[in-house]
Amino acid sequence: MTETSAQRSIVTELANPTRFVGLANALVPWLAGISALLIAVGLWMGFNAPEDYQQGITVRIMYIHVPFAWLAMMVWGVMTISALGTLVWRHPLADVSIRAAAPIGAVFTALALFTGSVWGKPMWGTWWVWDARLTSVFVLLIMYLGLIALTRAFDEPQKAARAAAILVLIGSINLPIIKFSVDWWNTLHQPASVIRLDGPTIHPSLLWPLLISAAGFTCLFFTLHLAAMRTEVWRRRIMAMRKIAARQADHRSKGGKPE
Amino acid sequence: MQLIAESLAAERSGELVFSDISFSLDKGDGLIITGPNGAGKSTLLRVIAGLLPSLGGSLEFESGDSWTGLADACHYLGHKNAMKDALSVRENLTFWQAFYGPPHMTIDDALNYVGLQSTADLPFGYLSTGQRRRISIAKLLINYRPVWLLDEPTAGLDADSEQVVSHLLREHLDDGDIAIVATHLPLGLEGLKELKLELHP
Amino acid sequence: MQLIAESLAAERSGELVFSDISFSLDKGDGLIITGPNGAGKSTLLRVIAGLLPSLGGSLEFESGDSWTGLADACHYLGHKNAMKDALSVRENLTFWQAFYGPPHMTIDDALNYVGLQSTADLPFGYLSTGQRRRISIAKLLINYRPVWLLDEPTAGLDADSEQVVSHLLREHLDDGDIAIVATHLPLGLEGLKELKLELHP
Amino acid sequence: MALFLREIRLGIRAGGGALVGVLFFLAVVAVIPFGVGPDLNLLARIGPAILWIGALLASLLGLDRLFQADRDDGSLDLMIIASHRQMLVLTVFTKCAAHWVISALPLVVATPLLGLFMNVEPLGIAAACLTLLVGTPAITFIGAAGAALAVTLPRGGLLVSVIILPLVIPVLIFGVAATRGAVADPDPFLPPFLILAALSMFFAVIGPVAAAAALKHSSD
Amino acid sequence: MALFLREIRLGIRAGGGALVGVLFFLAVVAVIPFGVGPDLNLLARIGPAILWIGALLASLLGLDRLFQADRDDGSLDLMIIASHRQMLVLTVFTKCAAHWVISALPLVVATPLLGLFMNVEPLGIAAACLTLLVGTPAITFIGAAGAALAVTLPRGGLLVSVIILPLVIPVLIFGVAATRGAVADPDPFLPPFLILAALSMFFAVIGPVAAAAALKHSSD
Ligand code: HEM
Ligand SMILES: Nc1ncnc2c1ncn2[C@@H]1O[C@H](COP(=O)(O)OP(=O)(O)OP(=O)(O)O)[C@@H](O)[C@H]1O
Ligand SMILES: Nc1ncnc2c1ncn2[C@@H]1O[C@H](COP(=O)(O)OP(=O)(O)OP(=O)(O)O)[C@@H](O)[C@H]1O
Ligand SMILES: [Mg+2]
Ligand SMILES: [Mg+2]
Repeated sequence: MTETSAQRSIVTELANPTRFVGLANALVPWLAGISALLIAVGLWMGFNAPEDYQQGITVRIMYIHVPFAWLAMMVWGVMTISALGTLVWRHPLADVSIRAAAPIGAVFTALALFTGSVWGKPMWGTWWVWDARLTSVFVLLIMYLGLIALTRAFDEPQKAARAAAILVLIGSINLPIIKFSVDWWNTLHQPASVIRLDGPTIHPSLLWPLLISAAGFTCLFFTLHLAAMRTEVWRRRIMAMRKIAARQADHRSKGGKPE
Repeated sequence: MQLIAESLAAERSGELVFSDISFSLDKGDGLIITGPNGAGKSTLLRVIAGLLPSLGGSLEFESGDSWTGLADACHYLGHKNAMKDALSVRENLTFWQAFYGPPHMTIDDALNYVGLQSTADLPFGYLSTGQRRRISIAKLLINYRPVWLLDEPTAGLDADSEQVVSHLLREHLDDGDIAIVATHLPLGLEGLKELKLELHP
Repeated sequence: MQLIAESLAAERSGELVFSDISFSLDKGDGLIITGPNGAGKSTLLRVIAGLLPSLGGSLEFESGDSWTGLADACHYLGHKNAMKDALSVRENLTFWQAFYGPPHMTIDDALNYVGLQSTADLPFGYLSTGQRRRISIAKLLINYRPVWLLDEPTAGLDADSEQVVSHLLREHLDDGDIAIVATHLPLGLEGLKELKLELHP
Repeated sequence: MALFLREIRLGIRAGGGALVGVLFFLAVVAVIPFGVGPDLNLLARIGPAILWIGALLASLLGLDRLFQADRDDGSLDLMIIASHRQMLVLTVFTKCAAHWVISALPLVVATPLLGLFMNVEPLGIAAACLTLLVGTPAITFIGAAGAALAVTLPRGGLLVSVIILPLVIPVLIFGVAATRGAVADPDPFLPPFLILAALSMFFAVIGPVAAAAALKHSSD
Repeated sequence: MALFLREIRLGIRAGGGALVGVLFFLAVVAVIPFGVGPDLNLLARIGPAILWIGALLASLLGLDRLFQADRDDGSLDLMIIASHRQMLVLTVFTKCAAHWVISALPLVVATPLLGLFMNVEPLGIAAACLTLLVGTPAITFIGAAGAALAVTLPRGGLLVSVIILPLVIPVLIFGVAATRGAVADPDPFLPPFLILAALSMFFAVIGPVAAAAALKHSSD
């Protein structure tokens, strides 16, 4: 009797995630296709766009740098929403979402830093300066890594969930700092020219490819995110199954010795 | 006063420890939880105290008085003593007395009850294992709480002190209060309900 | 093998806890130390283990074998379990086995003995109080030591495990080894010497 | 209140916690000159910043164990149980306050002396003291949240610092800005100082709330 | 050896992973420019000092608990009892080595990266790496002696800070001086470096011996 109720509890626990896995299975290939298409189109358009008279060929880095930078911040935003999901609605998938998003966000942030400094070398003559924008992105990277370390430090996902969610929420204070750092401190890095209240100031021939590739990378993120979430759900399920199996094996080996 | 638990269940690190535990305690009822090591006695007490979530079921507490809930109306005595080694016994108890609100008994009287008045000004860290446990038991007395949740209160106590604890429990129950005690050792009390937990397969 | 103590005495923070304790143990002898809380049972064990200085008297140990001294030839099991919560049971035991030199029994066998083979890969911190104690008892088995100094080995154990410990002690003594056990609970063993400590006035 | 007293007593009884911080602070101030060389002018210029950085790092010491001791001896369980009557947020707040008095206040007190070593002018020293006095509570409160997140980790020292450091950066920025504002003429003092005070207030709320939320579910 | 493994495992398991060490230094270094400003020249000059301070901080964060944890769970008693067979000095040494690997080695590994951020020139980076590698063990060993004293004496904490940090500061100073010597021309590199190495050797012997002596009498 107790055995069946054990299984039932696990089943109810995973009922929702099971539906999610089905959904993810259906969505991931489509999303992957769309993101591949968008990225290809965006980058192709980007490479055929006029070169900047000042920056020359290096301006093409923009089509990956800027999407990476946007995504670096957006991913934390997604995690913030998930954190609310964990803390307020206690949705089991919300925690999975944070766990899956953190490494992806860290990679995007690292790529933004990398492409930025590759771009910075010809433009500013140095790989790295401690300007407000750059430093705040660097801090964002540290926050991502700290979050990953925190979630990995707990041996049980349930225990990590709440801690991670709280950290994400507190950390989201940093997002506006990154976004507006260029306006608050005068820096080397250029101020926002696309996402601003009074409309974009960038030339449309550059803007369109940028937007398309940004949309492509955003799709790419959701593809990766869904896939990673699916893996995480599987991982947890396998862990639970392994525990049950271990317990049963253990019983058999005891050979009916009375407890 | 009434404490009704219905089909409680708890898991630890993803494994069900117990399920479908129900009991109901009225004024003056005591419940003894027994079972082998790892059966979930401490876990059950922690669930009742609200330190761990129950996987299902319900726990209802009604008190005639102004207690806002079970957590508010209970003394929880865990395996650990919740005392600081560096502070003296009196300082430790004074702190908990202030923390728990209106006092019920003076610290000296409580220490007297457990027979350790002479240690009042020693640092807690200087006491022997059994003496420490007895100080924790004195802590139950300095503030009044109608519900006691005790996790092996007599572990490490000598025979005399075990008697004292039994006596104390008896008095508590006779006053119409409730106690839930997890223990391996017989307490020498009669008329208590008993809940036997089994090792989960 | 012989262990002879003559008029041992010890003080704690300037106060004499016990004095003039003498006993002599031969091959296969066991000594049970009893007494009320604070009588100095733990203190006496620590003096014997060499963790505390004796105020006077002497402690002599002779072994036929190559043990260089009592400290070298003994297993000391204190109130605390000497295990790390963050490491798994197996990792903990592996460490102590390596630390103590030549192994005597495999870890799996030792765990089997105390009935906890299924917990081998759990972190030690996940175990219940009694399970932890049983792991410490398994630690006595993984390396061979002729002298066991046990401080309340059965505190927190369930009835079955108490049996296991009694049985283990019996075997140990029957092998011609020595054990000194401080305890409040009857161990159910016969033919042991008993030393009753009194509370020092 | 009783908690506050207990914590202070513990801090003093256990001894040393505060002094380690102060001496670490001293080490920071002693070592920097060897890095930058004997340029007194430069030292004076970066002095306030160094004082702030030193204080910031020094206040990380001991923060990771803010709740650990209570967890180990079971006090935390009782505090969580009692959280209806004695709100956990308040309990955390009190612990933070006591921790601040024990370990951050000595840093503030030591600042004038160390400022002298760094050749900072008197006005700058006064400003550094004041900003530290106002700003360090924010560090403690954020630290409490970090410590609560990692309370189940026995050796969370480094991890807690990693979590805290990015969050205290705003405090550092405005602290240094205010201190510099007091010394260098064109820069204003009051605006950053007020922001600093606001940050402290803000974190005095956010920190304990987050810490209490984390602690509430830490028990197992 | 088993002890070494156990300690490393504990440090990693209980502290949140091997990467946390590196991450910690990244965080410390990232904080500095917010304090002193983005002046690369200046950063390059204080860079080595910051690295050393980071090393000290990382060591201090875990050092005070080096023996405390073992004492609290009773392991220390067993180690003391076994000290005939398994010399206590050796045990202490092993624990120190493990602690160094967990808290200081990540710094040595991360130094090149950090040096890049701080705009330290390649020669300077190499020098910093080398001096850190040679000098940080001294911090650990001195700290171990202090931690042992702290376990022994009821108010050890106080004593520790008074005894230990004054010993550590010279190490820091020689370390920074040596690094600077490699870069700045008039200053010599070799003499401070050799002194640093000598200090490390000296404390590698003195530290564990003192710690073992203190521990031996610590049990009660
Ligand atoms: C490691 C160095 C760099 C980092 C961390 C970095 C970071 C960022 C971030 C976070 C954004 C998003 C800003 C927003 O949405 O408001 C961004 C946008 C941008 N970055 Fe960078 N960046 C770096 C280097 C560079 C360099 C060297 C250039 C070229 C001179 C550059 C040009 C741009 C441009 C044009 C945008 C788009 C701004 C807009 O239109 O909103 N970045 N960067
Ligand atoms: N902190 C924890 N984390 C994960 N699992 C735990 C934890 N504490 C206990 N458990 C597991 O929960 C089960 C029940 O433990 P519990 O402490 O409730 O037992 P108990 O009945 O009190 O035993 P004892 O008589 O030894 O005190 C055990 O299987 C144990 O392994
Ligand atoms: N660490 C300590 N420092 C100072 N005094 C201590 C210390 N530990 C114990 N004492 C004192 O020594 C006396 C004997 O303590 P001990 O622990 O030996 O008692 P015990 O017989 O083991 O008691 P129990 O049955 O409670 O375990 C007690 O009066 C106690 O107050
Ligand atoms: Mg229990
Ligand atoms: Mg004892």
